[in-house]
Amino acid sequence: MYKHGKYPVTEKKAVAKGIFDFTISCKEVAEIAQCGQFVHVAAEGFMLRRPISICDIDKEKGTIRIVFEVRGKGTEKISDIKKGDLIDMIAPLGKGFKILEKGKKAVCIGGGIGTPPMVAVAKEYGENATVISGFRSASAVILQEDFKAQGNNTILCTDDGTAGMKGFVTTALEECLDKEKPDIIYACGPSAMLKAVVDIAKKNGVYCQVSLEERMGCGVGACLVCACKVVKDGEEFYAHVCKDGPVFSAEEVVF
Amino acid sequence: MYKHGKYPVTEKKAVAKGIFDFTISCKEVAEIAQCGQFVHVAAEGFMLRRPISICDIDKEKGTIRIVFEVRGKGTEKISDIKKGDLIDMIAPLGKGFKILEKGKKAVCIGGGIGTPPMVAVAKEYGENATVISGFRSASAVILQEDFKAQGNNTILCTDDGTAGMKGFVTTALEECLDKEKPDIIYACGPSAMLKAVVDIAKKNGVYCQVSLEERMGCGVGACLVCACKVVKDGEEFYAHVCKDGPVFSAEEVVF
Amino acid sequence: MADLKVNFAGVEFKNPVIPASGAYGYGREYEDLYPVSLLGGISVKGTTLNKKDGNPPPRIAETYAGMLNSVGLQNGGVKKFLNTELPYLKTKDIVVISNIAGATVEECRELAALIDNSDADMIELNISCPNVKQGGAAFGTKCDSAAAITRAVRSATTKPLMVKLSPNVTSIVDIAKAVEAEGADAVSLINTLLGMRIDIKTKRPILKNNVGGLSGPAVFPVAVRMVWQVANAVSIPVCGMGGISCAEDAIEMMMAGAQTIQLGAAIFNNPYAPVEIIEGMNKWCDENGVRSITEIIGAVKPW
Amino acid sequence: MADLKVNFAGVEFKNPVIPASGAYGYGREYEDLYPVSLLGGISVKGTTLNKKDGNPPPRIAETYAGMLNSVGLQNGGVKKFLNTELPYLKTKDIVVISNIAGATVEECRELAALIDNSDADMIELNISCPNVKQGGAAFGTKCDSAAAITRAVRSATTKPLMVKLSPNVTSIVDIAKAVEAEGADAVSLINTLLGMRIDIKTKRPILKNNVGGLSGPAVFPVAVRMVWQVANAVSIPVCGMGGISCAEDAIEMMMAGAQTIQLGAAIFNNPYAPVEIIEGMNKWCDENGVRSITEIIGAVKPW
Repeated sequence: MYKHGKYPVTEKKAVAKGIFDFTISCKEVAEIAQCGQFVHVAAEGFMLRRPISICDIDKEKGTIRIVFEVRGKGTEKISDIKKGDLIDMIAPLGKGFKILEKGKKAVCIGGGIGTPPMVAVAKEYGENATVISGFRSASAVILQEDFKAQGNNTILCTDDGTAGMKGFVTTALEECLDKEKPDIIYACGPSAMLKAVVDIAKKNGVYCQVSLEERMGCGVGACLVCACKVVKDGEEFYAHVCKDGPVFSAEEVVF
Repeated sequence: MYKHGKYPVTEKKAVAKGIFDFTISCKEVAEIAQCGQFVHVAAEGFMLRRPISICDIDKEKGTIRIVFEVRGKGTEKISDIKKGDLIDMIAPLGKGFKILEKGKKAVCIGGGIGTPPMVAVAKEYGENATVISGFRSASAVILQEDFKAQGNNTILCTDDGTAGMKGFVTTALEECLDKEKPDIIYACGPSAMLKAVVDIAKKNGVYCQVSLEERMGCGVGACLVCACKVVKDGEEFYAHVCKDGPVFSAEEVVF
Repeated sequence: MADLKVNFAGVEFKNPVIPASGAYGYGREYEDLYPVSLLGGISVKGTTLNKKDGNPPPRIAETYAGMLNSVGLQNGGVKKFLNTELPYLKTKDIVVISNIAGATVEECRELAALIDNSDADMIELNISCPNVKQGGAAFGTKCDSAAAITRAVRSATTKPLMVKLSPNVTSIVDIAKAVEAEGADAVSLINTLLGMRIDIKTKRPILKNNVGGLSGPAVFPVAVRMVWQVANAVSIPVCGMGGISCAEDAIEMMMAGAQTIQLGAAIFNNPYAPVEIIEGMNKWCDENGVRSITEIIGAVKPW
Repeated sequence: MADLKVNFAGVEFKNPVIPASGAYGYGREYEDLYPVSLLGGISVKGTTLNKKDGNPPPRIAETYAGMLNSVGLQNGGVKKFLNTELPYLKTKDIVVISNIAGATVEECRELAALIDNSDADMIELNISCPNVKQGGAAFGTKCDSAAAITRAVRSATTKPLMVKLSPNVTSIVDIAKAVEAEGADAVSLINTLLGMRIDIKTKRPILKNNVGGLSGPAVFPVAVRMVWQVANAVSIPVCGMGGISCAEDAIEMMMAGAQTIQLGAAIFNNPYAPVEIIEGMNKWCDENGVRSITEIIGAVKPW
């Protein structure tokens, strides 16, 4: 079930260079949205919509949050939307993360702009969630306060060591798992990172879900362009990020 | 000599249904602009610029005025430009009206949205100018106060008689010429009206200049799309509205 | 309310608006927004004899006022269509156009024979897919091969047969005449123009297939021209498509000679486009004293 | 500051940016804004033996991200070009490309012979104008006629000869090979795609010529694809054009295989486009460690 409409942007922040944080008032969307799903946003003057993962959902206030990076002229156009203006989106779309019952422990891993979808999922686990996020450098770090505010344990990594520990999220993950094995691992980020995370999860026998990205068309499963190779019952085939994903179980994904 | 730039719209009025009046601060353009010339305006998101005749020029203030009608999505986009925003234009372009020495008498004829360019030219003649303008009906009447304010005699015609006299500008012109022959006639409007005006001027032996319109490309005489048939020394050929015009001597034009 | 009904190649359409093959799946994906039954018809995803996996991603690239795609006919095969998708669509009061896209003449003939025994209302033979190694455009860019495959498919079905033409040819009129001569009941055009985009950062083509099919408003004037030429050269009806994104475009395409219209890319930008076009056509007809939409078909008066 | 110099078909260009024939007159019209000498070259308005009046107006129609034109080669004839325009351009330190567009093979041969005795640096033989009754695209849509006219013109001049190709063909590669075999020193592509727009209010084509040539960003992906195919099929250099409107487009076209680029429609929207592209190329090269623009020619790595 999804909606298509124009909804007011009630808050707009620039959280890092070229990274924007929109809060959108869309009761009908917030009501049915699940963490891990995405919204498909129209960029005025551009043919294709831009898929943006849902960062946070507030069902009481009837709002959702999206945190996105300006990667080209299309996302730049979206970033021009002013507070109070309307944003045209199809939402919520795709399959979200599986949430385990209360008391279970989760490790959420975000690489760069893959970090935003971890906010909503980590919130479900509060202090039972450890959020490992990695960025190029201090200037690119986002959302750490959000994770802390919802009680998550946070481990921050930067490639150049200008913030948190120097190094990759995978190193942090392995140290984490040596201490204690969580019940589930969630990951979103560059595919090289995802592949490494999946290998570590497998080695440690921890169930893992990853959120994938691919150039997208309709966003609802009609046009079949956003193909990603998956394997089920030993058979490899192309599933579609927009409808079968963006969240997949690690064992399904063929990197 | 022309300029290309983005200039602030300092005043914006809706003067009739779908007709807008912009005052643009563009000293470098106003300095060299002549009545009868046009500006070539970019419409965001559209490939082609829209040619709009210059309505008035204030060389002291360094401003020009354009009064244009929303005819399609492009002109609608231009009409969305807000007071204080910048308008992208190439200006001034084309050949303007020939202005006779002080004391000469002129009749200026505007049909509908062909009326605006008559403001600047009639201003040159003050009380020696009679402005005949025709509109569909009272709701479409524009610029009458401007003509009166600059001392012109005005004759207003509407097709349905809801304002001024009922009938066409050509009838009014003939009555006018029966009383007194002016030294020059200027006309801008639908080509059927122009043809009729030219015939009347010829019959009365009065020199006449008309401002023509044609779908335009570059606006500066490079692309040759805005062709209009003219005759010189008995030879017919295609001149171009943007560079050889928009103002032509009546005897040149092949209707 | 104007009458939007059109009889196209003997098939009654309640209105002339049809989502193009590959743009609308099998009609399920947009049911969240509006019932597919509002539409005149649906040209379903191109079907092959066996399940087809399609091309590796990326399969889409944005262009100015358009997009390139290189899906490569990913589909579940004709059995899945007949057993799962067709029965669903037949409950929807909509003309079902079965789009077939075999890799060989024989496969197309087999597909037509299977569809012939089904409830599908019409067959659209795709001889112009730019994204497959075998078949596809290879059939549609030469008169003899276009004629041969039409003949084979014609022999296998009595259902109304529409042939979808490629614009990547010197004379689409010649191809249209060739398929008409072999008994096609209608032609649909244009399929996509072959295009390419390169990511200048990586120096790699954006599409993994290197090239793909261009669709969207960018191609509209080419489509209008080809529809006009073909409609004036053949006596079978034309289904016009290529860059239609609003009611005015659809009306322009019908004035050029199209009896029905298809749209694709526009739906990705605006999922409501098909219904907005139907409403817009109705409004335009009422405002212009047009009682039946059929009055505007081929109404353009050339200079 | 990167080195933007390119040696194209034996001619030195200070940079690869060239206004396309018909878009820039004879270089006088934009001198109010910037000196034409900033540009690498100019392809002048298509020239015929005698003065040509062109088609009746309207000659232009807007399309989504593009435009149609049907000027029909209005020009003052070759004598006026040689006596008035060429001497002016020769004072401007810019490569002058004389674009010839005869209605017959013989006229093209005569034109080439006259240009051969002039100071023009290069000849561009237009065998792809979509807007004239005789000649034009008629030459450029068949291999044998394209070869025949190239042969005739080649025999009449020793100047570098570039042949401008039509995209309205099934295989532009075949046409390119045909003109290469007859001694063309280079090919330029793409000319415009044939299109049409209809005014639905009047039910008349917007262009008095009914159809016209589509240019502008809309056609860019088709142009990139064709340039890529041709550059990989012939050994003579390619001048790439079709919808280029910014430096990134120009770089993409060169990566596809173009040694020089032309632009037209973009100039109507932004008169500064040619100089902005030159500046943008320079900036991009500097930012990407490219010393000479020639490094990016054909740099695309297909999948």
